[in-house]
Amino acid sequence: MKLHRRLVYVLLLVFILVPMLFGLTFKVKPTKPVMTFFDSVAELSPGDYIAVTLSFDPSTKAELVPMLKALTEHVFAKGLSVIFLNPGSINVSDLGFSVISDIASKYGTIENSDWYYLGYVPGEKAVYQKLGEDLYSVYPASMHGVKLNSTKLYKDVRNMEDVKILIDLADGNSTVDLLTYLSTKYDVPMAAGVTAVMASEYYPYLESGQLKGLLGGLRGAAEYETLLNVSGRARRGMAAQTLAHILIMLLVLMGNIEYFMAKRKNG
Amino acid sequence: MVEIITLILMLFVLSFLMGDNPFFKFTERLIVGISAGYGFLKLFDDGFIKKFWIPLVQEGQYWVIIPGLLGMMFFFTFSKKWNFLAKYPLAFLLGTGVGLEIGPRIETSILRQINATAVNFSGMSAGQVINYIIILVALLTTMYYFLFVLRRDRPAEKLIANIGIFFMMLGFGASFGYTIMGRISLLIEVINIFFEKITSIF
Amino acid sequence: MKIGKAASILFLLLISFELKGASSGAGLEGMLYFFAFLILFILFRSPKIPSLKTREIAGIKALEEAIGRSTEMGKPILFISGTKPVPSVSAVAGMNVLGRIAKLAARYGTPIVSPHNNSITMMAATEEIKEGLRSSNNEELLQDCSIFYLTDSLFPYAAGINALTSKVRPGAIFYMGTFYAESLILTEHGQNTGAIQIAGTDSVAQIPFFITTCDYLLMGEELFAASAYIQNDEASLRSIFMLDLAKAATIAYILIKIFVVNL
Amino acid sequence: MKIMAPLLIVFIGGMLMAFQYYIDIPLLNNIYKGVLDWHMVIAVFALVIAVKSLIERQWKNFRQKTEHPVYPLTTLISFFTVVFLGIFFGLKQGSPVNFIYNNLLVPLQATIFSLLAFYISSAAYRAFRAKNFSSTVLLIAAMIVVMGRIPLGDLIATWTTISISGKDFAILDFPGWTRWILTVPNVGIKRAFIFGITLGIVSTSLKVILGIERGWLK
Repeated sequence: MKLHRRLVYVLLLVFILVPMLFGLTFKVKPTKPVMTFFDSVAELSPGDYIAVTLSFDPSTKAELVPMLKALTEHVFAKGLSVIFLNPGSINVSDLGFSVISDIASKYGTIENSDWYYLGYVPGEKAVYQKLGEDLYSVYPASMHGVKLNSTKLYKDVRNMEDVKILIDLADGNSTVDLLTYLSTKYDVPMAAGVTAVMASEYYPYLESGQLKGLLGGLRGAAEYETLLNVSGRARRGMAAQTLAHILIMLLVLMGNIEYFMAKRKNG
Repeated sequence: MVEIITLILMLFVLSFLMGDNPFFKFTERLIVGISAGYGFLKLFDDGFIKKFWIPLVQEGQYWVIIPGLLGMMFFFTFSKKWNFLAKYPLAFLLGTGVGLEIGPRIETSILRQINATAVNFSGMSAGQVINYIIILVALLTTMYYFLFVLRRDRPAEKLIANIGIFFMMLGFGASFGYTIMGRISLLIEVINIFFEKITSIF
Repeated sequence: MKIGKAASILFLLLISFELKGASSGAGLEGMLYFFAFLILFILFRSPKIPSLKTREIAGIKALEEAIGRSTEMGKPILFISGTKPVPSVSAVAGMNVLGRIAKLAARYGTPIVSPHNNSITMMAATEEIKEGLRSSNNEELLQDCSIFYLTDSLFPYAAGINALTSKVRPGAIFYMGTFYAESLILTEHGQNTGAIQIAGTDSVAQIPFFITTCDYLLMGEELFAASAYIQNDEASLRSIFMLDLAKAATIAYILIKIFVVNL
Repeated sequence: MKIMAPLLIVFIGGMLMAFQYYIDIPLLNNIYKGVLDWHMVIAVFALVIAVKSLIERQWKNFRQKTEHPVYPLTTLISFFTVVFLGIFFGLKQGSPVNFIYNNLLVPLQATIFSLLAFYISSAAYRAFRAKNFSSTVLLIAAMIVVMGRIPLGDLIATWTTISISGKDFAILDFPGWTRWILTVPNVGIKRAFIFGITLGIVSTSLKVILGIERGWLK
């Protein structure tokens, strides 16, 4: 029996749709990289500054927006001051802003006083280095044009060295670039939330302590939601994930059985 | 109304799974046009306006004229005679760009990683020591595999390279297994968008 | 002459010891490492040092075969630059491979189609292709080549390439540079069209996908060594040897450091 | 001169930037800061050329009828529409461009990306075969991680936990094995790649700076 490519597609769709329609849920057990990530935010005290860089394209919002949401809820609930910026991705500005401002209105935090959204500037690694020197030469104003030298931020933060932790939410290599050009050079502690594809690449940096914590893919977001004790989109997605993973295992198995049968037949 | 259009266009994109077709081609061209336009606007706003125009006109930072002129030298690429001038800005970007990378790269990706590899055994449990040795073996055999001057025709060389391959495959397999979750998440997201759009229509 | 250069660098090294401040985050170790590298590079340009035989890299040998087959079928070839733009080093390395491809393509008279997602990369690619064609005395081929910019955004870019692949049906597709998630979209579709695919990438996360969908792959540092392999002259082959030496030195350094730490 | 000048720019620029990381001279640091700003300004001008090439190509396709004229027209019209809307109405929240971005670009990009889920399932069926030793290793490692990352893996571990002399021990501990693969062999080989690639990057950078690698300017 040979499965047609399109049949595989349909099977996948069914395996994902069924748990989503029936609203199945699973418990998720937090793993160590997520716990250390959580702790490094949880141990900060109100008024501390943290920076969150959004370095992903809207196409990967499936994995990273749940992280952004969970993280933003956490920091707003703790009363931290947050600088959001996206020098690594031009397209995420508006998406990020709308996600954050939704959560901000829930917690009653105010833009340009409790949190700042600085947006995009071209230059990537050049910008990363510059952030460690002088934040305001890169970002004289917020994304919506509010001059930063009239805000509280200007008094408290000169550059990224004044930030307690830098968190990168990324779908590409920006975490390594930020480590290279900003974190190492200017001694800024860093943690990252990345897509599942990139996650395994960051374990060496995690092990060496260059990253304080790591969220990998939807599972990472689901674990963070578990630690925060909220039920977000990531946790709800885990049931569909489970079934789809089982399907993929079955497909691999079937492909291999077929392969060995054919091999035996041909001698 | 917009919801319906988006839904239809999303279906057009997915129709690519059934083979290339005019609906996909149309949508693809639409997306390319919109995203190129959007990207242009963003770079114009964030780059040209905020980094060139405002500093020059409002803040009187006249130095921006120099990189501005350097950037404009790119336009010589259209001239047959003055073509070589277009290489000056490229040379500037290239030279300073690669120069900037060297120091930080060595620091972050070599020295810090070497320090993380060289650990003190005292205080480690037996299991940790074994794991550490495995990390080391994986690291050294993989590095060995990539050496260019070795021709891998002696049995011992072959063996070491093969151990390297074994560990590489373990690592790649892990990456692959990890990745599936990411890919499925994307589809879940799209199905979520579908549900949202459909409920907002009715 | 060479020794003079090395001496002047050593002198600079000494000066920098004096001037080194604590603020820059770079340690003495990093500096020594950098200078060792630099000196190695300068010294090894000397023709007195013989080059060693190196192992073959299948992906590089396959470049010509792929272009040849494309020519036989009367189809163009497709070159896709990575997502990280010039002046990133991976993009620069990719451009060097492109130069070789252009040279071969000019010899065979096969047009190149090359979409890009960054303006500076596009300009660098245009220059590389022009030069490749010129050195094979086939500048007229440029009329048939199309080198253009699609969009900066990754997935529209991937969709654009897929549509392009369906349209031009290339005989060979080359992917050189840093790639992210879009790699599987590109290579899976490329494989379905039946083109020979050769990839070179330093993005480790994408290697499993390139392995399963491409015919040849330049993994990690092989991409950086590729341009030296391609030039195939004494000096370039020596630079490969030097890269090996640096790796061997790194291995030795790790081992020494382990010994020292545990002493 | 034509070749020397750019080579000199590369050499001086590259050396200055490489050295400034190690040497603390105020002048050099200021140059460095300036250079970072210059990069941003220069990049903007290059974009003009890229956009010109995009438009030219679509226009050429339209004129030469290499494909149905609807396609190049779609790109051209959508590009100019977005640019004009942006110029006249701005990019702020609630502007037409912002609306197009939220309602068309984001969902459509996500849809393109979701093709990957289908591709990976078909690749799982077609390409992941235990053909030889190395592909078998790859497969087994992948399957362990697949099980270890889903909640079912946690459940199986709890189900198969037995107590041996007071210590809990899971027979099928997929999450544990996953953790081991990711933090032990994975760290080793990824580190090897990091070293190899970084050395490759440093040597290529030096080759560019020293003018050994000059394909881009001939």
